[in-house]
Amino acid sequence: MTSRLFQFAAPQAFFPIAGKLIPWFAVLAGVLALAGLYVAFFIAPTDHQQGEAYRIIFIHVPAAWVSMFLYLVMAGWAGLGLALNTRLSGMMASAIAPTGAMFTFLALWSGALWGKPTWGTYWVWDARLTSELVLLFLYLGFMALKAAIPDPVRADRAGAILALLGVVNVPIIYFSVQWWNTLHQGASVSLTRAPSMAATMLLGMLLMAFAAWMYSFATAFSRVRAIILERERDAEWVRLQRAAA
Amino acid sequence: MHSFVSVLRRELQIALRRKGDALNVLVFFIVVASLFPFGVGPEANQLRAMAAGVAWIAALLAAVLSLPRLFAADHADGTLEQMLVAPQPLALVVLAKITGHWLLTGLPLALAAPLIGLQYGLPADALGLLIVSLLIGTPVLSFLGAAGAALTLGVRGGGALLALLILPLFVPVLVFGAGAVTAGLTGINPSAHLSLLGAILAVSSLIGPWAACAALRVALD
Amino acid sequence: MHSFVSVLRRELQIALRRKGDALNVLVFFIVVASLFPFGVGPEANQLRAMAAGVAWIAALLAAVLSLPRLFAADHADGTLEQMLVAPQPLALVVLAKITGHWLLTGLPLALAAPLIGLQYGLPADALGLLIVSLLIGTPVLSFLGAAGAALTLGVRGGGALLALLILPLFVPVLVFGAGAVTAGLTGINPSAHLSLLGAILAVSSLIGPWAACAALRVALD
Amino acid sequence: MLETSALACERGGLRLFSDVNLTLAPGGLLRVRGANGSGKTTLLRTLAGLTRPAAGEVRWRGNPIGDDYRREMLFLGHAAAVKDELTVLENLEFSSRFSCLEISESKIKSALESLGIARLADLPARYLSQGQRKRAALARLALSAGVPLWLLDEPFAALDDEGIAQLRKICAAHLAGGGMLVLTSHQDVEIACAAAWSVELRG
Amino acid sequence: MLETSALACERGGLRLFSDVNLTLAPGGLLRVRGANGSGKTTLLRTLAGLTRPAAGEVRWRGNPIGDDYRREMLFLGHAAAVKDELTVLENLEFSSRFSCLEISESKIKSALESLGIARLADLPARYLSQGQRKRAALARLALSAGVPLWLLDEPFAALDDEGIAQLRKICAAHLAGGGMLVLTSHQDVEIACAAAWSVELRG
Ligand code: HEM
Ligand SMILES: Nc1ncnc2c1ncn2[C@@H]1O[C@H](COP(=O)(O)OP(=O)(O)OP(=O)(O)O)[C@@H](O)[C@H]1O
Ligand SMILES: Nc1ncnc2c1ncn2[C@@H]1O[C@H](COP(=O)(O)OP(=O)(O)OP(=O)(O)O)[C@@H](O)[C@H]1O
Ligand SMILES: [Mg+2]
Ligand SMILES: [Mg+2]
Repeated sequence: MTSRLFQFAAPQAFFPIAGKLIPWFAVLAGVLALAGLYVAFFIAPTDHQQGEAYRIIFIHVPAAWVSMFLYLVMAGWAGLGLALNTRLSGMMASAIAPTGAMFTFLALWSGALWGKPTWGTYWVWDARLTSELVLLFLYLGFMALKAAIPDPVRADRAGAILALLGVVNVPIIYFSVQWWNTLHQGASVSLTRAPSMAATMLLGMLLMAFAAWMYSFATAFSRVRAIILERERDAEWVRLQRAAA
Repeated sequence: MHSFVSVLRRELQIALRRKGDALNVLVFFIVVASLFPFGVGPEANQLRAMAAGVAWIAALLAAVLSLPRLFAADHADGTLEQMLVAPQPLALVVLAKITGHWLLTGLPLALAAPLIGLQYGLPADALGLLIVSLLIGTPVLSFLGAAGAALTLGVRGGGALLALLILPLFVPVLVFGAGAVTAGLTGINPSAHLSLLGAILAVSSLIGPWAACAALRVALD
Repeated sequence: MHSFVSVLRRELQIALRRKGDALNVLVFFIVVASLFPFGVGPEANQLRAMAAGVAWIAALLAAVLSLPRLFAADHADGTLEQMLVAPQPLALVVLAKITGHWLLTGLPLALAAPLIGLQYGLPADALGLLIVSLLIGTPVLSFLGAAGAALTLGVRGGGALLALLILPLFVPVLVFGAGAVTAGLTGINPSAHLSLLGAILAVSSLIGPWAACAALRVALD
Repeated sequence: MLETSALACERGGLRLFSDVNLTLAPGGLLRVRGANGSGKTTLLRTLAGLTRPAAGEVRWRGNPIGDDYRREMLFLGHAAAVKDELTVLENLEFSSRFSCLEISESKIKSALESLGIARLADLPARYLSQGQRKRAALARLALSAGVPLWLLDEPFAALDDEGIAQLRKICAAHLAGGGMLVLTSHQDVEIACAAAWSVELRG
Repeated sequence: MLETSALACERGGLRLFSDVNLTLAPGGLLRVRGANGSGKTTLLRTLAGLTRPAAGEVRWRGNPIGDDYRREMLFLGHAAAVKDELTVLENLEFSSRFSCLEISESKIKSALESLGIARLADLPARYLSQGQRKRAALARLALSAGVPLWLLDEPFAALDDEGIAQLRKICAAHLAGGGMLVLTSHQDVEIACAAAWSVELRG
């Protein structure tokens, strides 16, 4: 009975909560981004090696972090749905995927733009770049697979399996610079060591990362609301909602 | 175990009946590998540098071509349904099908690789490396490919979707497989590449069959 | 004529229903083309020299991947039988299916070729040549491929056999298609290559549908 | 109108039947009977011009069968020729347009109704049950009154009682209108007609 | 022994049936009736554990169904699970070995005989007629006397009168031996049994 409750109550309960939270996340995202950009362009010092070009870091690194993190969150939701058969989980995973793909694309794009001045080329087939590209394809594959299966329950479960399968790629992205010595830079922010970069740079990056994170919440929640409405269009509460609106 | 043996036996039996299906994969492999010089131009040095990559890409495409059929026929004629309701653990059945796939595509390709190596003028030790890398790497294609095939089962237009799902996953295999040979050619110790390939094999042998089983249950719900 | 239109419309309708089947072919094309640098190594000069060959090989493999499905579904569900007993000339039906195949695979590939060209650093005029050569050459793949698909229909393990049958026929197309671009790159007049490609197109547009019709009648006897 | 003379068919080197002489006139019903594997499907496919006979000939209006024949004949094998991706309505539209039947929206709708699947018109055929799928294939018959010869292989299989009654009505109307009907069936379904023949195939 | 409690199934968001409560004891026969598309196949697949119910539960010997159940249940859907490439004999050998049935050459032979296809033992299944193919799939039943529960979807479809009689005999023997049988069928075939129930599904 509890699982039944779980299964049927969740989307309905989540819908209004998400609706209330979205503006907050959106505003937070905006504020944090403005602060981050301010730090990035007006406070952080010019790099003595790379000049101004290094400021791409404030887009690149947060985007890369969030792209990986969102994948883990998406796979987590998907796995939850597979294990517990909760309906909201699959919708959450679907809602996160496009944002994740967007940040992955942003990381690739900003990295490529950064590569030109620093490495002299937009693209090299190095391990981190490759595995990040694989991440993009995993997001796209996840969305394509879900789109190809018309029955939403089956689509959720099939998508969940693929998402879980792809989780292996995330540690590969993260540790690839340690496992293979490549062009790309290693981690300079670590929990165990003192940060090797300037405090202002770290601050800017963190601000931007949080902004991206809040933005992800806002977009994922608004997307999940649309998905809930579509999937539950025949449910009583949606009809009431529509009647009220 | 006995269900593993009986499924595997049946796979091989059916392949034999289809008169030379395994042979087809081989010939396909050779034809694709022979196509490259046409597209790229026949300079000997360039060819030698490309040999491993070409052999590996051919192996990869042969896998992609054969994978849509891995479960489709059993799905269409109801055999898969029977496998799901049978007392046997589904994982054993899937493992048997994966083994059959590798014996019929991966293994022949690994054994035929010397042909391509010779065609492209690869020296003997690089040839050996090529075979070893194919022997370690092609099972990965079968393991991950089985998961992809199960995920796209019953999804019409599955062939192209399957390719889309698994080709990106095959990339690391290709990189390290071809990388090992190139390393050998340029005098670098290839063992790092090969051990990475081994690690990928270990991981995929665990997650591939798991994902395939789960996906099959979903497909037949 | 009206049967041509209704069959073609149905082909496109079905493709649309499969949600992005055509898109899948495109993405596959791009993925395959992106794979090559992994296997072959990322030197910019070498890449530029290979660009046309790679685009062409990718187009060719996309065709090979999609061809087994050209008649298979219609065969399995009895539609093909209906097409044979219908009052419509079979040739028109086959022509409509070939057109549909080209619109869904060849045309998008030709239009997407610039992406690959840019990725590999191809100059603008070579890019134009690549598109033109693909526009003339990919219909050949559909014409000849249809004949191959019909011949291997109902033959189990047909996918690999099909590849084996048609890849050799596709070689000339590949040679002249990629050749035209390479000629353009090196300053030679590419019109000889292109007109040869045109001639192949003319011939294959006559014999392809005819062979496909004959083979379909045999397959359903 | 439909005649066969000394028709014989082989499968895998084995003679399935030989010396089958049939004549079917307008309004006539021909039942092909026989045990499983006796060659009923093979005979029907031969009549439709799909399988080439080992000996003998099929004639239509006195001539060997050809393009004219195809315009006046409708064959439904046991494969339903229903596309999973298309809806029931789209399937029917395509199949009838393809056989050069005159259609209109109201005709299509009443055809679906006459087989009790009007409700399913917009469901993709992938989701149909076996009997519903069969009905979707048979709906074409309701539009084919003008086609003189119908060849139906096991049309009653998978149908429930209501479906059988609906199909019987359609067949009876076809025969009453001067049509001809050849069918195989393991179920003995009565069909009202002016003249009924039956041919028994034995292994 | 086989019980369902408040079983409900959905397809494409539509409730096909709900609140189905069944009990089947040894020797019992359960007929699932209903019009085309009423959910008979779906119910059988749910009983077999292939489809997950939207609500309710299937229980076997008092427990939710699991691995034990699969050992004691045999499901034959409408797809015959017969491989075109293998001969009739090889198909039967594989399917029975795969379901852990004890087989021997003589048992296999008599199973084929009991469905009248001993003559076809060495023919690749590709060449079978529809009815012969169905018989090849059903031959496994003749080896499955020890399996308590049979779930058969339209077992009589495509069979001729002789085939129906043979299958009736096999089913009656199974029931007489304390087996349980659930079947769907549009043909009303008598089967001798101690206790018969029927469940009617309506859309
Ligand atoms: C398309 C090309 C690129 C991709 C896909 C890419 C990908 C990534 C990823 C996934 C991360 C996060 C991993 C981590 O935090 O350890 C990252 C971090 C980083 N990337 Fe890139 N990158 C690219 C190009 C570049 C370029 C050209 C540079 C500069 C020369 C660069 C410099 C950095 C730096 C400094 C970090 C932060 C490392 C840290 O502090 O942890 N990246 N990149
Ligand atoms: N290659 C072959 N070798 C031997 N026998 C063959 C071969 N191909 C087909 N046959 C036989 O030809 C017959 C085909 O019969 P057909 O399908 O016409 O039967 P049917 O009367 O329609 O049967 P059903 O009632 O089962 O539908 C079958 O008996 C089959 O075994
Ligand atoms: N996605 C969907 N949307 C709407 N209806 C669906 C969907 N999928 C399945 N259905 C319906 O579910 C039912 C499935 O029924 P099922 O196959 O169990 O019927 P059945 O009783 O076995 O019928 P038959 O006698 O024809 O074999 C059908 O009515 C079908 O139209
Ligand atoms: Mg028949
Ligand atoms: Mg049914």
